Amino acid sequence: MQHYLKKTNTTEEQCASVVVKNKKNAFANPYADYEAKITIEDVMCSEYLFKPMKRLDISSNVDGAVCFVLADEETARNLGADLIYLSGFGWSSETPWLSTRGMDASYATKAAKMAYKMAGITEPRKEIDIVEVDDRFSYKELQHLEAIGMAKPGEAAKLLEEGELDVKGSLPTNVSGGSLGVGNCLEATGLQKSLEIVTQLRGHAGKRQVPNAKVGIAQAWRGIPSGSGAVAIFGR
Amino acid sequence: MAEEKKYEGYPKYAPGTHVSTKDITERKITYTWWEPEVQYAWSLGPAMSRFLQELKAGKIVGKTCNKCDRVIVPPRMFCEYCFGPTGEWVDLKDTGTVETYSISYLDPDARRIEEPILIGVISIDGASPQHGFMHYFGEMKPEELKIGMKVKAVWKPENEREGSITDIKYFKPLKGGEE
Amino acid sequence: MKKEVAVIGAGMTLFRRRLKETGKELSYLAAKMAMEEAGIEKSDIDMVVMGSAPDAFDGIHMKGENLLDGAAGVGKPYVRVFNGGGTGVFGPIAGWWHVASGVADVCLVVCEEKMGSCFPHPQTAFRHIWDPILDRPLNPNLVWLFAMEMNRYMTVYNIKKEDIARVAVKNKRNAVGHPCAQLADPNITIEDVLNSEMMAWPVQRLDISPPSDGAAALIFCNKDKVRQFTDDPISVAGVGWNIDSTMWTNRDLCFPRYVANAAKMAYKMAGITDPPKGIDFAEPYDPFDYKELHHMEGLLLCGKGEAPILTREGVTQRDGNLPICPSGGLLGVGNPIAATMGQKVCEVYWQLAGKAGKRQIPGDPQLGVGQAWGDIMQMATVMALRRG
Amino acid sequence: MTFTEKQTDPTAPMHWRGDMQADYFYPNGVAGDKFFKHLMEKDSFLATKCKKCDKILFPARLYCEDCFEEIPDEDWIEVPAAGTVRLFTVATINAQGKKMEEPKVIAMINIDKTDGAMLGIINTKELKRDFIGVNVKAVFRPKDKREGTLKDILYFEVV
Repeated sequence: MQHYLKKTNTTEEQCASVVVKNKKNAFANPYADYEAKITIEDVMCSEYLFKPMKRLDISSNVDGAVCFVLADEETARNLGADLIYLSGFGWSSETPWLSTRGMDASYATKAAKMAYKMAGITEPRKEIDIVEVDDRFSYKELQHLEAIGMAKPGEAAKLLEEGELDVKGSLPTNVSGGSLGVGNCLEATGLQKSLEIVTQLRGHAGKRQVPNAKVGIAQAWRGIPSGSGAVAIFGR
Repeated sequence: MAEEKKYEGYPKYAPGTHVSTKDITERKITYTWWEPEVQYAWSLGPAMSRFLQELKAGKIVGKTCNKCDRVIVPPRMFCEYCFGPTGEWVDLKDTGTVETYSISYLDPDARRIEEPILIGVISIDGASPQHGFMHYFGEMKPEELKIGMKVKAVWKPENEREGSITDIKYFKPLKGGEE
Repeated sequence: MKKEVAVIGAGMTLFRRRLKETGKELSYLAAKMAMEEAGIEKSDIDMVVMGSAPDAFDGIHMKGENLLDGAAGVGKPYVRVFNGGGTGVFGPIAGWWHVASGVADVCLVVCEEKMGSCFPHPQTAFRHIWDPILDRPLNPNLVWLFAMEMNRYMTVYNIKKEDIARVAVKNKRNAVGHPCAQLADPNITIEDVLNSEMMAWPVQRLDISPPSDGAAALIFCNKDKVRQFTDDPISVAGVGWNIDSTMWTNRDLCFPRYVANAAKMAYKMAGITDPPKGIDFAEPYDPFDYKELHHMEGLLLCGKGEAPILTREGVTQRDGNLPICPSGGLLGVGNPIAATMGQKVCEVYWQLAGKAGKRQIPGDPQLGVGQAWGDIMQMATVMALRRG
Repeated sequence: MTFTEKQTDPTAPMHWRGDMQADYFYPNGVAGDKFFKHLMEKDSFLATKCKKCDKILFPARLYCEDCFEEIPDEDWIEVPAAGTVRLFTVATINAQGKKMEEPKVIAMINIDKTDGAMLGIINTKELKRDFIGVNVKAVFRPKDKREGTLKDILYFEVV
């Protein structure tokens, strides 16, 4: 977090507003467990656990299970399914050696590159309507948006302040409430994010529905022992 | 690695450095020791919760799968074969048949013990064939234990039971005429 | 659309009770050997699969990630798979699907295990495999499970212990030609096995394979691109896997039906209609001597209860009609759970390629099957390789 | 499928408690053994040079993780047990999530003359200071008390 803040001139307050947004989004998600109406000040006043990280910058654990059924196109049609395509995916790992690892989420960049190539996406910001990125820590949402090419380096915090990451913004991000709002379901997080994209693309998201969502991206991450990331792109 | 002995055929060499107990006790190699401390609280879920509660009351219970027509013990909330929900609760007997057994001279950490432990799988009467659980045997000599023999649960006194599989002390031979 | 897949290199380390190398270093040594055989560098590898059994053995949480730099996984799409003992063949199956699906042209599979890390004994880690509510309060030892299965198998099919001991003798003798072997013994007899220390009746000391440290590696390649590596490729003919109910006290243990299901899946893919005929040799999983017999029956290489007869008649010897575990198996070479890929799939590859040296099966074998088994007597993984 | 049966008896057991008991013995490895044996004798570190990638790897290793070449013996070099703080945090809770009596400064330290870094505790009372870029050096246990593990490094102190 310290590295990201320094490198991009992002402030702790801007990270705090990620928490505010996601916990607010979670009110519209019946599966969310950590919805709350809080202010930037609430986050800033929570105690430092690992400076500059405060208690409310960290998502809390939750139990849960998510299940997906994949089928080839023909079978899915015969079953009468509301078709959502997995049009691209990618994954990548960094070194487990703390001594030589980078801090720029290159795992996410590489994974996204592989997924975009498979899905035939050349301009992610224009072609993708909705985003669920890993936000187990507040700054991670901003870092991951930049790493997967949905925002320029250092630009994510600005987009957040301008309201572009809101449900009605141009880059709706973690509309589900993310890990900060839904809860951190550890290894099930990636599927929670994928589920949100599929729900949105099907138009089943109720109060948090993003209008006209046709292509969405889900990204998940794990930081210890190695930095590893996975990305999935879904389309109608 | 260069110093490895070459073999005809593959694998062409066998890299790796053997460490003997002596190497460790004489500290010929450096190593790091770790003793993890972790505690768990595993959720029982409704089926196992009831099963343990009934054991405390001195009773073995199962659950049916009406689709597969079986009486299942240990009970569970869903049938793993048809993947449907299980049905009604059934009181079973505390007698059964030895499905298989072993006479163990090892403790859980693979250390040798003098008095062997008699252990096996008991199919419980009233449940479908080959439906049961693992438990100890007692009140018999090792050579008396046979696959197919009838056995009966020996329970702990009521005030010592705590809702655990060990509320049954062990299974003993079922004598003729005994219920 | 599915791609054909070939093997272009294999490697394995020494198998010993304890090795000085870290898990990463073992992975490196095995991977490097496979890359040397294939004649490739790290940059030629598109994706990496790591197979390693549960974390409790190495005592490193998420050890797949810890091992990844030793498996050439830095900066690559990397995934760890595991299903207990089944991992030794499941790792290769995962490698196969990376290439067969077309997402990778070259995929490295590394399998690693360090059982020497766990104190006082790897059994201490194994106790955590038991159901915490129903089984663990009884203070079980994992050997109980196999003893009970062995007893059931012996009783149902009326099998004598000496006919089971023959397997241990055969495999420990076969292992004499294996440079990595931990328990090779050219002079072992049936009496030695029957007189060895009783652990949990009917299992005795020499019925069991030893816990080991070790690693193995395999490299898979899209067959369309294999010509740059070899003119005589060995291809994946079929893969299969299957899992039975976790509630092991609710099924008859005398026949491993999950192995049969996995075998049928692999045979269908390989076009094998009459298993003993279409298969020249096999490497069934043999952590215990009776398991080789059990798994031969599961692999449909003979009828139920017949495997001990074939063994007694010498059919399963290296020069017999149906050689079984020509590598020396787990009983002879050692049992570093996932890394037994070295005996179960690497060996099948080396045998088909005619590279097995002293262990080479005579008669130019064309098709071999490797199988592994794991979890609580429920998981089976099968891979068939063929020449061409 | 949903479970229609609910537990309504508040006295019914909900959880089964237990632990995982096992101790672990980790050999430090081929490279690690050399690294820690050196540490038992000297107040400096060992690093390895990868000629192909033109990098000094720290801590010393058997192979380069980037190009996958093995490091020959002659490319092991001695480097000072000192470095510069790249990043740091002030930790107020311990590994068990409990509040610590005294917060600790934990730093990622770029080791001098290498391309690697390591985690270390900085022995300091200045909890408000920005440590980035600060030079630190390792403080070791007395030589006769060293065991060949990371614990032989007691902490780092500001130079």
